[in-house]
Amino acid sequence: MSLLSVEGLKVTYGLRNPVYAVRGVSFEIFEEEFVGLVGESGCGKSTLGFAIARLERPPARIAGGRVVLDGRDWTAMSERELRPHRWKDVSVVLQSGMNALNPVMTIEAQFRDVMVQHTDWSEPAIRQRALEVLDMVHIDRDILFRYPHELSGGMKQRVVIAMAFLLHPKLIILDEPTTALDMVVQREIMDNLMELRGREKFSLLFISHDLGLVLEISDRVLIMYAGQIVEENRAENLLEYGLHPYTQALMRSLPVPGSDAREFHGLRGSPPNLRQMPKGCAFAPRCDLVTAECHEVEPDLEDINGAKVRCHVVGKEVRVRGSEPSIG
Amino acid sequence: MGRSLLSVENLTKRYPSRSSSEGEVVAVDRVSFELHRGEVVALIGESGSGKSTIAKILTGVEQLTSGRVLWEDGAVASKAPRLLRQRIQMVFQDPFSSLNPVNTVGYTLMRPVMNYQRCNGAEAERRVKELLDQVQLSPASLYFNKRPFELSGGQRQRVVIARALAAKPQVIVADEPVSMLDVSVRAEILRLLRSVMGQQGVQAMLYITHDLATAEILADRVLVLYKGRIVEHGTAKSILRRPMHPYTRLLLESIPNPRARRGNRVPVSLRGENREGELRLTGCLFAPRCPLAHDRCWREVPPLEARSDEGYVACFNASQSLVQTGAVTARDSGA
Amino acid sequence: MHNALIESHDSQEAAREQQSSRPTSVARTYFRILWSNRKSRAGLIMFGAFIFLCIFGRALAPYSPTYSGFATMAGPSWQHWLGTNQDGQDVLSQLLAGTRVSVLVSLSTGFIATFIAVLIGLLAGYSSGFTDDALSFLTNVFLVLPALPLLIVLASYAPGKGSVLIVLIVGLTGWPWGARVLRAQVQSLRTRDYVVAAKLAGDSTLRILFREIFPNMLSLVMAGFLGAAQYGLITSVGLEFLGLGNPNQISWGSMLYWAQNASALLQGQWAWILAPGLFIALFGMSMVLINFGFDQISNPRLGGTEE
Amino acid sequence: MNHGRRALFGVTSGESERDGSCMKYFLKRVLLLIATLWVAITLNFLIPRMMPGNPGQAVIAKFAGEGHPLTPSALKAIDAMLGLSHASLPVQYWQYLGEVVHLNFGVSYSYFPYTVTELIAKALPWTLGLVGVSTVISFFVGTGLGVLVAWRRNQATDGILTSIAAFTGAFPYFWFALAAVYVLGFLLNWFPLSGGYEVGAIPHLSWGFILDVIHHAILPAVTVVVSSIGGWLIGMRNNMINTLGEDYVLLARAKGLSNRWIATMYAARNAILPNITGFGMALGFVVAGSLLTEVVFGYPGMGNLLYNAVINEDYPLMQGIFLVIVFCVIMANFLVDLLYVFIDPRVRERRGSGA
Repeated sequence: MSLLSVEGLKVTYGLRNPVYAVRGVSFEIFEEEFVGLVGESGCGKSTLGFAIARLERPPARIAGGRVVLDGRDWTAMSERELRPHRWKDVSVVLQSGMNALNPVMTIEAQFRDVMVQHTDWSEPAIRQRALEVLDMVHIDRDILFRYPHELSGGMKQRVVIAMAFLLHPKLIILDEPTTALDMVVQREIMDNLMELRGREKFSLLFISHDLGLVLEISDRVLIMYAGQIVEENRAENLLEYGLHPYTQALMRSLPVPGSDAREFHGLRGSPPNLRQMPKGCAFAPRCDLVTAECHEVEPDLEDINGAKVRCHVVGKEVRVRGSEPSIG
Repeated sequence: MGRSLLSVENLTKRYPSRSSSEGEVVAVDRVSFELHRGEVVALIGESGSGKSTIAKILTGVEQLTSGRVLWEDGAVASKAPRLLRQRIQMVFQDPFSSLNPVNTVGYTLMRPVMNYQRCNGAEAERRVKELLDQVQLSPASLYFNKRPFELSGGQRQRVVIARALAAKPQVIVADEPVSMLDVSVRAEILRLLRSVMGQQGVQAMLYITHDLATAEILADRVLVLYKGRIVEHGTAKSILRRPMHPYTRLLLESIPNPRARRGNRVPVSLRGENREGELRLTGCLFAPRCPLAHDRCWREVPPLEARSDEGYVACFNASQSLVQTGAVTARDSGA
Repeated sequence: MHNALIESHDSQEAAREQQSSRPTSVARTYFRILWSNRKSRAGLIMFGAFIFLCIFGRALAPYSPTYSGFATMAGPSWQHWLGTNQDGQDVLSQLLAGTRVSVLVSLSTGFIATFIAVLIGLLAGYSSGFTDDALSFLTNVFLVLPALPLLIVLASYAPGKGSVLIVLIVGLTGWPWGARVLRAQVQSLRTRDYVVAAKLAGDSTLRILFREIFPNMLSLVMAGFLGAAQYGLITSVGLEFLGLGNPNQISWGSMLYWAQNASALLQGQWAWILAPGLFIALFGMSMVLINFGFDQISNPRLGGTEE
Repeated sequence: MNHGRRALFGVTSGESERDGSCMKYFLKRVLLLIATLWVAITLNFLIPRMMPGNPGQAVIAKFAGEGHPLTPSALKAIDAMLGLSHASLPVQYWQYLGEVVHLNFGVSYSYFPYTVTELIAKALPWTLGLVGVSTVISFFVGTGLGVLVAWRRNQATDGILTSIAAFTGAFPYFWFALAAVYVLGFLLNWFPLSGGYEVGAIPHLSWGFILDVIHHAILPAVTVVVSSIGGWLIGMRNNMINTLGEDYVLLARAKGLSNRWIATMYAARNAILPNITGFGMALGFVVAGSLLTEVVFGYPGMGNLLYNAVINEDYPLMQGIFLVIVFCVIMANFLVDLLYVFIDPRVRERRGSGA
């Protein structure tokens, strides 16, 4: 059974002229599975991540669909009903660890309040767990008594990751956890996550614009474009071939050291304005494989050999050619 | 490779430290390099490496503490920054803060044209529209009256590049020009930067980045900076294929590489991170994080020495480091 | 065929964008935002009404504000909506006529204070080292000095009493808060890349200050102006109430002064005191309300969630 | 702890930096305190000397007209405070500073034969009590309401309370005082119309007298609170809305903490910092407002004393009052600045940082 199941989730901004930032997204995450969510800025990936944890900030609101986490429908629960399950079922690591810590509380106080809220652990047990999670992310234990402004960016982000593990959550959502950090620090944090995977039992939703990073860490990858999932595929499959033209374009725009510059390509145009969505496929104006149908009919997310893709052209081609798709 | 257009000699920048006991922070420490005609040099390092400080000094935004910056014709850049400002222009990192939200694209681009080319409004407007076409913002008349908030990140960065070109500079300093952009537009912007070389009088470019992968695409030569000092210097190809300094290796290994998936990759040693305000060490600044560090590294500063035809490295263990590039060779074969 | 489709789509988009590419003026943008905020819209309407009264108040007054032939200390009636004062003058006419002095005093103190605040804020924020230190120190000193006792002392020594004096001294002491806010804003703006870029583009410091930095803090300047004007209104009314203004010039403050001297409340002529107080509060409130809109421009987070 | 390891994590230098900044902060405040006091004292010296006419002579003439004999020391004080002699300005300034240091502000003309110092000593406690109590109440209630309306943002509570705050904040303090005297004192007769205590009573320590004082103080205090509360409310509301948008508040929600805890420890603790910095100006406002309120209530404090000094052209008294009020406001500001250190860890010295 899946740990998390998102069914037709829609998130809008505003009441009078709602803009759909997330337009009907469905996927599942299984236990101890690492899933990556990739897309460009403004594609709705962070909005989706927040909505799954029921952290949507007004004017954003969930306009439809369900989020079922560990058998409970989070979209049907009130804030009061959700509270006991927060951080235990799902914890989050925000984009910039810099601002995710309260500047007027020590790290210890910020670790403690969540444990006091959710557990009946004794003081020594609380302290013990705080030190444990700090060890997990390889930070000096005396950091516990410091204030956030005394820590470097990388240390803060690790503290935030440590905090996410405090209550042994079933799912952790990481929203661009390393974007603001240096390459080497990013690498250390990613290695740290992989190391933890071997020791702790948790599932991960890793949200990032960096396909390379996501492919490295995830079992399965969701590619998001203009508020929809356009492809869902296993990471090792994506390394061989992306199905959706957008995925292929993203793969081409990954500069790989040692490779030839000619293989490095971009995408023309920009993502559609969510207020004025084109008819048909949202990616059609930027697509190299576009057909007349693409401008008229919006494609569905279809199953193809275990993967899912939202594309008229690719879908047909694969069906015609059989099991060996080779596009691009 | 032509004569050196701009040479930087022993450039040093010290800031007074905010804490009275610490004295000074050395942001850039005796950095020397040359920019030749027709080449793109990449300056690589993490935050705090001094790469942005070098950019600010070259463009005259900040003053150097010691050393000098010499132009080909003998003009000393640091002596008359106003006069020489036009020769060197900058492309900024953040396309959202480098364009004034209240000014139109037209106004922003007209300023350098009118200030440096001393032409009238109509002539300047014509030239600005040419520039817009050149950076592929066409039709130019459409973008001329736009304000930054009406443009996407990639379009803004094109305007920023056009502004740098508008002054007809000899050198362009591009400070992390694509790191804030979506991956899908990075390639186009880098390609545009590459195409700008040789046009409008642009003769050389300094590309500042933390990303070795894009440096390989754009740059001919690469300088690796660590805490204000050059630790390695060589052609882009040689540095990416055969990095000699352990820090360069660390940077290379840090690039996300989906093809070197878990299990295939040697984890980076967790040896603390780059921070400003650390105690000044007497020896190699990288020693505290270096897996190869030995006594001598802590005592002496390794000089920047030629190690092959193509490169220079400041490391006592460079040859040893070369042997230990297991991860890199694996990557080479994968690519 | 596909290409044709794409092209037609592109050209449509281009045409649409062409229409919206007319640069809209900052003033119009500001007005649109202020108008869209319910609070500041109410403030704008009220403020407009007072400006109208400032210009046409005298003409709208039913009687001459100085004619003193009516019954004295009469309560509100159909002839005299707000009653009469102890000299037998019509209170409503005085109120309408007095709007001019009070509104002008308020706005001109706001103007003087804002002018000084902008000057000092820009200079302190853009310069560094000694100039900045000295100006910031001056600002902090004036910020802490309580102005009213100082004003009382100054006004009581001054030989001629009148609104010009009040405008000058309230204006000259009302700038430090604005200067402090603006200095902080300039300091944050001057490190923006676009300011550095303007320097590289060869622009002069003066041009950078007024074309790159100043337009980006206009909302703060406007908010500072309204704040200073409200401060000027309250302070000048307070001084007039103490008899330190010109009691023979009709204004809301001098009306309160005479009303208090004549113990208007204890004699039952409450309208004489209620009306000027209400006008002061409504005019002050209009500026506070408009400032909710300016706050929203300076800090988009304060914007409402209703779109 | 191992020194080298600390250096590795950049701890050592960070600590010394913090100590330095805290010390610097303190020194800066002290310097500002001294400078502000000096400016106030000097202004007080210059104003009567720069005014046309000769206030000193005028006062002497008045005393002579009333037939009051002036002792030589009183004459000397008037000379020093107002500038009577033809001595050069520096000499006068030196004399003046001497008198100020000894709190010798001369003799009052309107309350002869009391000295200015005696009068101020009698009036000051009343004002300190009134302003102190009402400022504390309005700061806490206003800030608390600001937290509340920001938390219930865009709900009815927010709309109503914020509009009321904008309205009451726009009234002059003394106008509220007039209205309160009329309605609650005159019409309803619930409170005394004026004074700090029952006419004819002699101030002494007894329950009866204290209750009488409280009874008299309620109306003035309420008017000061009502007029100043709106400013705190609106300021806190804006700051709160800002901090509510911060990532750490979102994370606190994700942690499943209680609303009360999030609102206080996460949002309000951070939102209150800018409000405290703004205390200086607000305090000057409240003091100014309460001076006028005292006039309306005939309250036996500094405001009333200043008012009487002004209408009687009692320049020595006026100068003395000005100086003392300014001194109190400056001191209060200084104390608040010091308090700030304890609330914001970014300025605070880390406890137990000895190593």
